[in-house]
Amino acid sequence: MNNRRNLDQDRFLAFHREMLRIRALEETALEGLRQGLVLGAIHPSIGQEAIAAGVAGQLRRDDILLSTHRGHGHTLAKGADPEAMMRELFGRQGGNCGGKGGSMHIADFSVGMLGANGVVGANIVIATGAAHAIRLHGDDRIVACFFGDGATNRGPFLEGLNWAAVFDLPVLFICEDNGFAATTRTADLTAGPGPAARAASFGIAAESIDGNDITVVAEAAETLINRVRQNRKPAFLHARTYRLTGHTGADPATYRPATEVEQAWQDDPIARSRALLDAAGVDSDVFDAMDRAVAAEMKQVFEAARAAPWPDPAEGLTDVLDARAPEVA
Amino acid sequence: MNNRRNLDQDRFLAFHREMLRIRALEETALEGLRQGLVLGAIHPSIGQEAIAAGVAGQLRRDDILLSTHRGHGHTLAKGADPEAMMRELFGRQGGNCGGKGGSMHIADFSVGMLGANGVVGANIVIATGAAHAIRLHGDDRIVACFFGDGATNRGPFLEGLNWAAVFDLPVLFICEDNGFAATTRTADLTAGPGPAARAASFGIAAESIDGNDITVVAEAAETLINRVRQNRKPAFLHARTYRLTGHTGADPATYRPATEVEQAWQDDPIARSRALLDAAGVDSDVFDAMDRAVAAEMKQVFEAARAAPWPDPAEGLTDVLDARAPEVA
Amino acid sequence: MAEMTYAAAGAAALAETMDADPTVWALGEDLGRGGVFGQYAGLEARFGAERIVSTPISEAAIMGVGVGAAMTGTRPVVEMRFADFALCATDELINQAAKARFMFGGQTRVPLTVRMPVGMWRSSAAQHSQSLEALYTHIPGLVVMMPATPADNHAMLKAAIQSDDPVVYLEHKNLWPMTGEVPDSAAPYSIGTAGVAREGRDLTIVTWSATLHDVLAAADRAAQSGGADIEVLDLRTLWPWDKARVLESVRRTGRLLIAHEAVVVGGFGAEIAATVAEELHADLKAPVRRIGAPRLPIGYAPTLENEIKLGPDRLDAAIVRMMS
Amino acid sequence: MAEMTYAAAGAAALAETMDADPTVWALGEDLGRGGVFGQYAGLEARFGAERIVSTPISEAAIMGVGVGAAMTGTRPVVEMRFADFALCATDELINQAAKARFMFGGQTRVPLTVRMPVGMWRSSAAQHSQSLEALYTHIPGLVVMMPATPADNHAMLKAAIQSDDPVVYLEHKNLWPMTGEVPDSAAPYSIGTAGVAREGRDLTIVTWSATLHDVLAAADRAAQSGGADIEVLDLRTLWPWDKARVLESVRRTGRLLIAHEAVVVGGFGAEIAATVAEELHADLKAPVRRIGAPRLPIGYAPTLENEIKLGPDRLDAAIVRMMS
Ligand SMILES: Cc1ncc(C[n+]2csc(CCOP(=O)(O)OP(=O)(O)O)c2C)c(N)n1
Ligand SMILES: Cc1ncc(C[n+]2csc(CCOP(=O)(O)OP(=O)(O)O)c2C)c(N)n1
Ligand SMILES: [Mg+2]
Ligand SMILES: [Mg+2]
Repeated sequence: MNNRRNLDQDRFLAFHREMLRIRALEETALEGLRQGLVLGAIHPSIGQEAIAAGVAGQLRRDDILLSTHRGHGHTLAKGADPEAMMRELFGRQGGNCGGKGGSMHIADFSVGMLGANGVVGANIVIATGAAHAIRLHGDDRIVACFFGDGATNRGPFLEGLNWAAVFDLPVLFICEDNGFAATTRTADLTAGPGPAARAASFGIAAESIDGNDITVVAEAAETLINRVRQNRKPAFLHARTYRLTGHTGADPATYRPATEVEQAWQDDPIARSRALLDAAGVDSDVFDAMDRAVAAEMKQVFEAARAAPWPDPAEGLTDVLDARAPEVA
Repeated sequence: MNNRRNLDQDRFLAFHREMLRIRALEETALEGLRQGLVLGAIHPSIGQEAIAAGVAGQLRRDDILLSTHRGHGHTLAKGADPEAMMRELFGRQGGNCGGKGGSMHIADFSVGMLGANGVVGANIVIATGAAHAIRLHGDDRIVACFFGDGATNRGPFLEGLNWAAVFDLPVLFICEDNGFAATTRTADLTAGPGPAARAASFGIAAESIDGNDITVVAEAAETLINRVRQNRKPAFLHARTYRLTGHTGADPATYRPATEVEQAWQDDPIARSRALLDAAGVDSDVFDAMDRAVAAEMKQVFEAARAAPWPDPAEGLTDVLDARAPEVA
Repeated sequence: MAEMTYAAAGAAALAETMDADPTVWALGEDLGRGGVFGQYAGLEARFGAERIVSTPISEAAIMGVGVGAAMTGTRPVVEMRFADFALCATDELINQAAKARFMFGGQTRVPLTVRMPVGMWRSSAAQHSQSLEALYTHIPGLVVMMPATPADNHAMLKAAIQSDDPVVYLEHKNLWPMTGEVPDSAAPYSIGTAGVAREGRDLTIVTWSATLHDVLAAADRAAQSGGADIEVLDLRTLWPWDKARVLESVRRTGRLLIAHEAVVVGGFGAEIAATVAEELHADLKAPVRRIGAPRLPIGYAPTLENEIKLGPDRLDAAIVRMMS
Repeated sequence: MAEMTYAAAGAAALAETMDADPTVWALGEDLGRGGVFGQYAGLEARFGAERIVSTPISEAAIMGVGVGAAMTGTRPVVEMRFADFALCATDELINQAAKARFMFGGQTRVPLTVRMPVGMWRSSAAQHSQSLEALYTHIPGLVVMMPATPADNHAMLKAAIQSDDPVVYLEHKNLWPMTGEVPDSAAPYSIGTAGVAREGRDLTIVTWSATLHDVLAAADRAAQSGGADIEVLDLRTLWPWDKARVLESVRRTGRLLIAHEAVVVGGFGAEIAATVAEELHADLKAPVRRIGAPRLPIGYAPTLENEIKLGPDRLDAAIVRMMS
């Protein structure tokens, strides 16, 4: 474990807070699931927060981000309002998508977050398209595209990466390698040396890192974000992590030994970040205050979402086609 | 150029004859196109015959082969009857597919040739499936799957290669790299070091060779076919060549300089094979006899195809579904 | 006779065909764990990982491998997890599986079963809820089947696997836990035959999949209220559909309503409506009508999902309208 | 007024919108060389390779890039080369492009035009001949357009590119060389409006795309022979279709025949037939009928292709039948 005492405290306290917020948001959502308030499936990213905070947290607000079914952390770190997110998970008015999308389609276009996706790997080509549009606009935004290790076995992975490399597009591809694709160990069904080697076969510079060490993630992300912004070429970050929960909020994940999970908790990115900041001399009062603030924020979010009204059924017929409104037959 | 005098003459004369037959078959088909006898598009493989002869010609009859839109050579070298092929190209009775398929769907299941395909890259996953079936049957057949350089940019390339590697399937993937994808230079739209590197990123052993030297092709193919048959794992052969004609029989290919094509004719695999056999001391009478025999064969093929009747329209309604015949409304 | 769930009936059907025919095998994501809905529970333990194959997330390969393996002497059962994801493998299904027999002039057969769970289920929203049977009924070379009960899931899945032509087999996610009798020695299901789920004299309702149960409930309400004596036909196979049976019923009742969960516009109900309106033009006491989803992606919130679902109110109103 | 081909009219429409709006661009294989059918001829030279983008053979990426770029302030025109190959990008079109506006609650729009050449053309066989419009008319979130003349290809393509919703734009391969007047200052095409290609009193024929011309010829023959005075409606937009116009015509003539090249079973004709049969039940002098292709992959040999095509004999017979 990285143990630098000369940490930039303000910077890493901010990352730490972001990780705490992500964890708290998802634990709040899981509580909502237990209470029947979250309606559809949710895929928690508990254990993977360092990647969301370290990458998405360093993007500019006008940069673009595309995410996955496991996208709450990316969305929050990009600047989305957690209350709007919780309302969306509860299917209520004031949700980011007006209750039309839910967790798997969470999006906040106002902060450049162009959507989670219910289809594994689908966002890789869409992100590439957003970057192609930026190239046409000629500005200096970049696109960050998250996907899981399992997504590297889908065709759009090849088509999107090749395209981004051929057209010199400003995309940072981030593979969150949590070792699992649903109930299956990804390594069992993925041939070859891994995601970074696949990226390299398209001539895309790729880096593999410990995705549970916020200092490592933050440094790699900063470098790659800057490089993509300057060079206008894709880059690839392969971040190893572990999914501490089941695949969905309802999955007990009995297909893996309890000891493995206990072991993995030793590597919890938030505990590691806390240890680093402790070692750097941050006072425990600071953490207590931060914990309280985050808890208060998410409690308010939960209550507001629970109190929010359902979408008006008439709203359900909007946002389809300008040319003809849908008719109920 | 490889210039071995100690060539196994019988073996390489057989390859030479096969290349001549492929060339003659396609020139006959092009004549048929000019005369309006070939109905749909055809994609000649003139200039690429060494790969077809050297690879497909060394498969066992019960091995399986899947091909591309540019598949006449593979099909003939696998043992298909050229008359049935020409009848198919002319859309006549007695064609391999009864006139239902044409050039882009040429197939001869009796010799293990499971089809050309009108969709670039589609046969990669189908070939993988054939190999998966062989694995289930537990016999020692192998599958040879041909595709072009352009096909390496389609998703099924990734999905099929990963699958074949994960499940240890006996497939030999052969990328015929003729430098072009239709009217575009493939290199301009293909990122990274190339097909072999892509294959290697799935842990598949890959070899890049001069695909216009029949001795090189034959040796590599023999080694890889044996290895796949014994190891029951995929292998990848990347064979460089050049498409001496246009993309289709009707394409004048004006998008590339005439000098480039003239240059490429210097590298004609048949001329090179002839030079090798000359150098090895084969008498010119042997070639004259061979040329005459091949010309006679293809003349007969042409005449028989031209004389063949059209398929009975009622035949057109068969081979669809057992459960219900199609009705004309 | 055994009482079992729709999911278990599917597993039993697969197990029986695998017992009887060593060339039958299944492939899809997470099958080793029993599949997402438990419809493969216990099968890996029984048949091994060579015949119950857990695959990478590679839908194009899952389908394409199925096609190639079907042309090479095996009978693959392909699992698409959600019908929505089958759209990642459309070329393999529509351009390859459906056409191989014909375009190769009968040299090959493609005995492939493609299972695609459909339907609205627990706020699954736009990409996990679609009923897309109409895409496949339009495609030459495909058989399309949609079982509505455990017994049918058992008999029909066996028939699908035994079919020498490719079958798109759509199970409804809301039906997985439904229990029912599954006869041990039922007659084999004959592809293309509808079931008479309820006899009646005044109105024929043609339906399929989970909607059958909503329609049966509505028919009971109509009977109770004295509104109408309704005949309910469960189509079961959409292509080829049981035209003779439907025409016979409508000839008697003079009225036809078609009810399905899928979008009405361009849904398979249109084919039935157009056919019956043409063939029985003179015999109809009322115009043929269709009821189903608006042309609208499926929303997440229940208030939005409910707008799309065929609830009791919409069904009852449609019946009243048919009878008035 | 200028006389130009259907292909050139498409190129002109694209050029005009590109001139007017710098965010319009096109992407697809071999576009730099003018496209497979010359429908992009001269555009790379005029607008540069940055806006007329020649792409790898990556249909999923072509479509997916189109979706992402459409959500990021541009108006991409995606070229699929053959409608058959669009099946390599179905997830991107149906699950992504069609749903993004709705599932993100109106936060985004997807102003994407997807060009897909359709139809039987020079013995192209099973994988290069399909007319698949019915797959898309069924999908919420998609507009579907099929121009039948050079003038319409010009006006309709402009309207498609200007649409803020995704448009599936199906051009017919047999029409590329067809010439016709393309008015310089035509009124903009309004999506969803049909054209009256011929007025008549006895029978309405609704059709679209290349079949329009076959139907017009048949209508002329019928007029000559005194068989019937036929009104021909060119639907032009399939979704939303011009229901008002069709109903108005059928109300007058009392007879409706729908003719299209696509497979009849589950074709879009079924939607029109079902709707009209329902709404005008009492006004019809004859049952609504449909004519088109059998549910059969398309064969290569002309004797087989002809079995599928809507030739003059089949059209004339259908008209006679409608009038008898
Ligand atoms: C195309 C497609 N196939 C299958 C699924 C079902 N599915 C949802 S998440 C998931 C696992 C994805 O694994 P990975 O990409 O590693 O992401 P993770 O869940 O680990 O974050 C699967 C198989 C899907 N949503 N889309
Ligand atoms: C999926 C798909 N996209 C596009 C095409 C049109 N097309 C036919 S051949 C071809 C070029 C293929 O290039 P390559 O794979 O290198 O094979 P080659 O023609 O050089 O033998 C293209 C683009 C197609 N048939 N299928
Ligand atoms: Mg994972
Ligand atoms: Mg090539």
